[in-house]
Amino acid sequence: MAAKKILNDPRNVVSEMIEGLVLANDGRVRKLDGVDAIVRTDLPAGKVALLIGGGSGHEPVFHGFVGANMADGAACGQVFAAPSPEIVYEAAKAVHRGNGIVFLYGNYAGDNMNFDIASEMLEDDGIDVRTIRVRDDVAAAPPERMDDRRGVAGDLYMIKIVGGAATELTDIDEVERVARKAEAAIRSIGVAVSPGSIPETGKLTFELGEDEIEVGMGAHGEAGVSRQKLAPADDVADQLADALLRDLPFHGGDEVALLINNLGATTMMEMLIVNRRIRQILADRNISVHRSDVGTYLTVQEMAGFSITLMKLDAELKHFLDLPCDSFGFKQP
Amino acid sequence: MAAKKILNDPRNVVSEMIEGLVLANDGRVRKLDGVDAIVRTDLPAGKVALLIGGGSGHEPVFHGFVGANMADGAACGQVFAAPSPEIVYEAAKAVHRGNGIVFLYGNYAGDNMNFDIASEMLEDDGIDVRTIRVRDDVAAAPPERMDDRRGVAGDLYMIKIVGGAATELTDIDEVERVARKAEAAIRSIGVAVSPGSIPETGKLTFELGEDEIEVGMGAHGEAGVSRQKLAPADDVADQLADALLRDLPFHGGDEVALLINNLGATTMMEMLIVNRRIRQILADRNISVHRSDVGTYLTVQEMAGFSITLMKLDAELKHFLDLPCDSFGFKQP
Amino acid sequence: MKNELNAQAVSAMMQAVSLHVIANTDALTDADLAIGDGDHGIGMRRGFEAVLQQLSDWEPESPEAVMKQSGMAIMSKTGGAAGAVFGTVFRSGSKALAGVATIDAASLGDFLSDGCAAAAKRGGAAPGQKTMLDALAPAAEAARKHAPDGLYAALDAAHASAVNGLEKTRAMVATTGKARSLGERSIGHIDPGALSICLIIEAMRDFAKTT
Amino acid sequence: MKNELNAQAVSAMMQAVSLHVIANTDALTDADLAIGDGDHGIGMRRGFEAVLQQLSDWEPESPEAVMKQSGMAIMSKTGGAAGAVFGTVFRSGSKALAGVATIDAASLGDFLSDGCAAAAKRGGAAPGQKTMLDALAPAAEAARKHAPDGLYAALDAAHASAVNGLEKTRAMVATTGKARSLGERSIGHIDPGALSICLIIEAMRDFAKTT
Ligand SMILES: Nc1ncnc2c1ncn2[C@@H]1O[C@H](COP(=O)(O)OP(=O)(O)O)[C@@H](O)[C@H]1O
Ligand SMILES: Nc1ncnc2c1ncn2[C@@H]1O[C@H](COP(=O)(O)OP(=O)(O)O)[C@@H](O)[C@H]1O
Ligand SMILES: [Mg+2]
Ligand SMILES: [Mg+2]
Ligand SMILES: [Mg+2]
Ligand SMILES: [Mg+2]
Repeated sequence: MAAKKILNDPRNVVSEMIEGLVLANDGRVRKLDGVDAIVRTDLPAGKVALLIGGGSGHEPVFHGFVGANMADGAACGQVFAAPSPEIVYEAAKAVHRGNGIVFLYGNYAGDNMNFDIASEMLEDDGIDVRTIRVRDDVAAAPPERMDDRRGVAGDLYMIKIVGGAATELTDIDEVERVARKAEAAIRSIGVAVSPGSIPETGKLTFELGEDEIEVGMGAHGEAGVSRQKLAPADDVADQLADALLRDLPFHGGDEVALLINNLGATTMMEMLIVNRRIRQILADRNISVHRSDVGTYLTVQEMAGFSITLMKLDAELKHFLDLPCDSFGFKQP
Repeated sequence: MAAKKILNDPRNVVSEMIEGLVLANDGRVRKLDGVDAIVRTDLPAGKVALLIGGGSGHEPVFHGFVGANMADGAACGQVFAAPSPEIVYEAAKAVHRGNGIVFLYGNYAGDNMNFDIASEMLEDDGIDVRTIRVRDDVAAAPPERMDDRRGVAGDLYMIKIVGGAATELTDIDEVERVARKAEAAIRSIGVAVSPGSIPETGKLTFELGEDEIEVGMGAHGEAGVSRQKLAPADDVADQLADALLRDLPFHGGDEVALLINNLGATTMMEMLIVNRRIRQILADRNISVHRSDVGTYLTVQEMAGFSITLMKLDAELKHFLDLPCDSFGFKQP
Repeated sequence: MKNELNAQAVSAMMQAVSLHVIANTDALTDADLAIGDGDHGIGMRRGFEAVLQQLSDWEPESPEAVMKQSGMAIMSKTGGAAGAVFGTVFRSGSKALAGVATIDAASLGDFLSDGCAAAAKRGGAAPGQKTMLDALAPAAEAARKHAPDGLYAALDAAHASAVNGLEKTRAMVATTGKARSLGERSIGHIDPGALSICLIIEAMRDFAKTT
Repeated sequence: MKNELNAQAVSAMMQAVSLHVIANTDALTDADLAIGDGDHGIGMRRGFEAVLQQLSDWEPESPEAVMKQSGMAIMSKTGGAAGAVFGTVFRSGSKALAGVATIDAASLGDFLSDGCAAAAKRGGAAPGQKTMLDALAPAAEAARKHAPDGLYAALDAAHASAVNGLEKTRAMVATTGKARSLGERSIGHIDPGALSICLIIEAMRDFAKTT
């Protein structure tokens, strides 16, 4: 079965999407000439720069999160493909304000290699680059192999916190410290109900039986921990919460941020019903929710399914997470 | 084909959804005891009350838009079914602060009758009720029969503006004046790509051929203006823009707000590509965009498709539209 | 076959009506899927489940009270257009039964007729617009006309007229309710609310036959 | 069949390679759909379309320049893991050709071998992890071993080894790249990047045969 979408030439989706995104930002971001990257138009002098990026097709991740108190720029790859070193390099040059750059992106072989090449090029130019890879997906590998974990919806909280730190802290070492603390405190897991597709091929990235779901499915349709029968929402929520809670682990008395993310085509009704259950579970364990966000943050095209993210907070992380922002994909009064 | 969703007993979707929604509001709204309605916990004394509502299943419309500078409460029906007079009446009583109530909802036979019955009950109690019906869907009927037009995604801007007016203006006549002006200035049209379904029946609400779309489809799958072949995004955008622009009509020199709304399962990529084209069309006609919102505001369960809303603004409408807010489904710094 | 129903019998009749509507949930949903939003069946089920709950374990003092309480239950639990119009039929129609201890064919005709008028007023619609009125109006008329023939005969005639009215909705263009925007495309399909009217009167007739 | 390829011939060969990769877009996509995200075909097509664009209307001064520019084009347009590793193969492998006016079997073997080493370093992977290295490493070794037999024979041996390596990836468990999390489920499927290596070397061999 091929996907049905309203598009122009599918080879141009990324460039047309960037054009539409820049217009939707009403002047707060601009596209770099000839490069698939966007940067803030109001970058303060001397700030530690934050560059994010990755493959397109996961909107609003990443390029929807550029703005004050969030990222300074985003390098945009083609759909599900890491941006080339050239794009990362040009975007980095455009956001650099003389005080070093933090690279923040999901932990995938393609992103790691392309950002690393750019980072080597920038270091040749004498620019200080620090790399933070989001590795929140507990389904990808056991805790002993954190490096094998992918970055998923935790991207949002990471961008929010590191964006705040890179705005308020002037020393890149300090920004990096906050980023590493945040990265160590965040855990996610998702469940897929139906597949997404890449516009240019039109092909669904995986197949699931009519009554099957996949727990732990990755953000590009990578296999998860188990393929199982469709189950009641409460059972699925219990299973996901269990995987998260024992991973960090989270304890009674912890304060957390809770993110329930729509992978694309799931109804808000399903997510709110799951939210209800997750809140019950957290209350039972005496874990208090400092803030919650239920919405569409990291998508996999029209994939149906959702993910749950828990982040353990301290006063510093709370402060940066709660700073106001007004990016295209995430707004906080 | 039946829909595939992660739910508990489908008969309980609305009550479980409300529970999840209240929790996701982190204390800013509460549910009425025994009634499917939610109201703000921080209602200022003496304010003109704004009550919204309608069938569930369109989240975040309506109940996601309760909060400061937006609605004071929402009456929630079952999926795609107007709330009963009892629910509307109880919700109205709960939000009333002695200064009258504005009812704001979409123009559907079911909503009209149920809200009218409640309004008669409230008038028997001596409460001043004003009724505003959103009728923005140009596809439903020609301009001569405005009363036959349905309310669709324009609900968001209407709630935003009337919510602002009901906060800042103390005279219900004045709030009503602003509401009627806003209602007369807003136009929407949508396109459906694939159907949604009601959880309790599991049945898709309509059928479309593999390469068919329906222009003008209503928010419950009501038929639109034409069923046609899947076409390039630019052609679809041209067709929708044309239907909107000649309806009010909009003229060169106008300032507008532009809303592109995801009906459920459409990718952000598609919407940004459409946004790009709509902005080109508006620029060509010398219509300037005061603000734009591209996101998920009125859904029809997992329906794929999107709608475009244009609202002609003056200084007063701009003022109320731009007031900050922090509701579950719409946040504005 | 009785010609008079007291409060208890009216309650039993409304319970039979409720079970019949509930048993036809899928047919009502399918009718609404064709020209509406596909929720008429589950809406009517919610409403008549509430009627059942109201009437069980309750000693009604009068036929009027049974119909009024049924109308309240429908109005408060059905939701949508159907909740308002069907709730109104029973709630407002019940006034025609004020003061009577038993329902006979004549008062049942009055009930249907007054209920129909109230529903038309509530929704601002008239027969011919492809709604439940297209089954209810002829049914009420037939019930009144055949009142002299006794309760069962009156309800049997009412049912035949309702079914005839239902069939006529097939050829109509909807100009109210969710089917309105279908325009010409609504032709060929029956109106779901009119089907509900047929089911309700059918169950009343069958009850009258076996009582 | 020539045994030496000058800059122009290397450019012609790389254009043939590009056309061959592009012609196999769907096969590469399908391979990636099975164990990855389904974009390997379109990614390689983007990269090698850029190579074609770079090489047409350009007079290369050396074989090294052809390979380096090809690597730059792949690296800048492919994206994803493939952009980095295939770009690295050509860009870093080109250094093995520094100062040579023509490529022969020995220098081509050096090119493949150095490119392979650089790609392994870039990705932190080694043969056995179900990547393009599993086709490239044996291909480079075979090319070097058969260098004395001439360019065509060396490439033919390299191709046979690459295909053999590709087949062996079927039995491997992926421990890097997007297929990694499939774990045991990746068994039974070939690695898409290894298939790309086979196609590239196949086109080089066919070019050498007909030149
Ligand atoms: N204005 C009206 N007057 C009388 N009956 C109406 C009116 N509007 C709708 N109806 C009836 O309601 C039925 C639809 O009920 P239902 O599907 O439960 O509600 P909704 O249309 O709100 O989804 C229609 O088939 C029609 O018979
Ligand atoms: N660490 C690595 N070292 C070498 N090759 C790799 C590595 N990671 C991935 N690859 C190769 O890249 C191929 C996938 O390329 P592609 O699908 O284009 O990129 P992505 O995985 O980013 O979608 C794999 O089949 C594998 O051969
Ligand atoms: Mg990829
Ligand atoms: Mg309905
Ligand atoms: Mg209906
Ligand atoms: Mg891939």
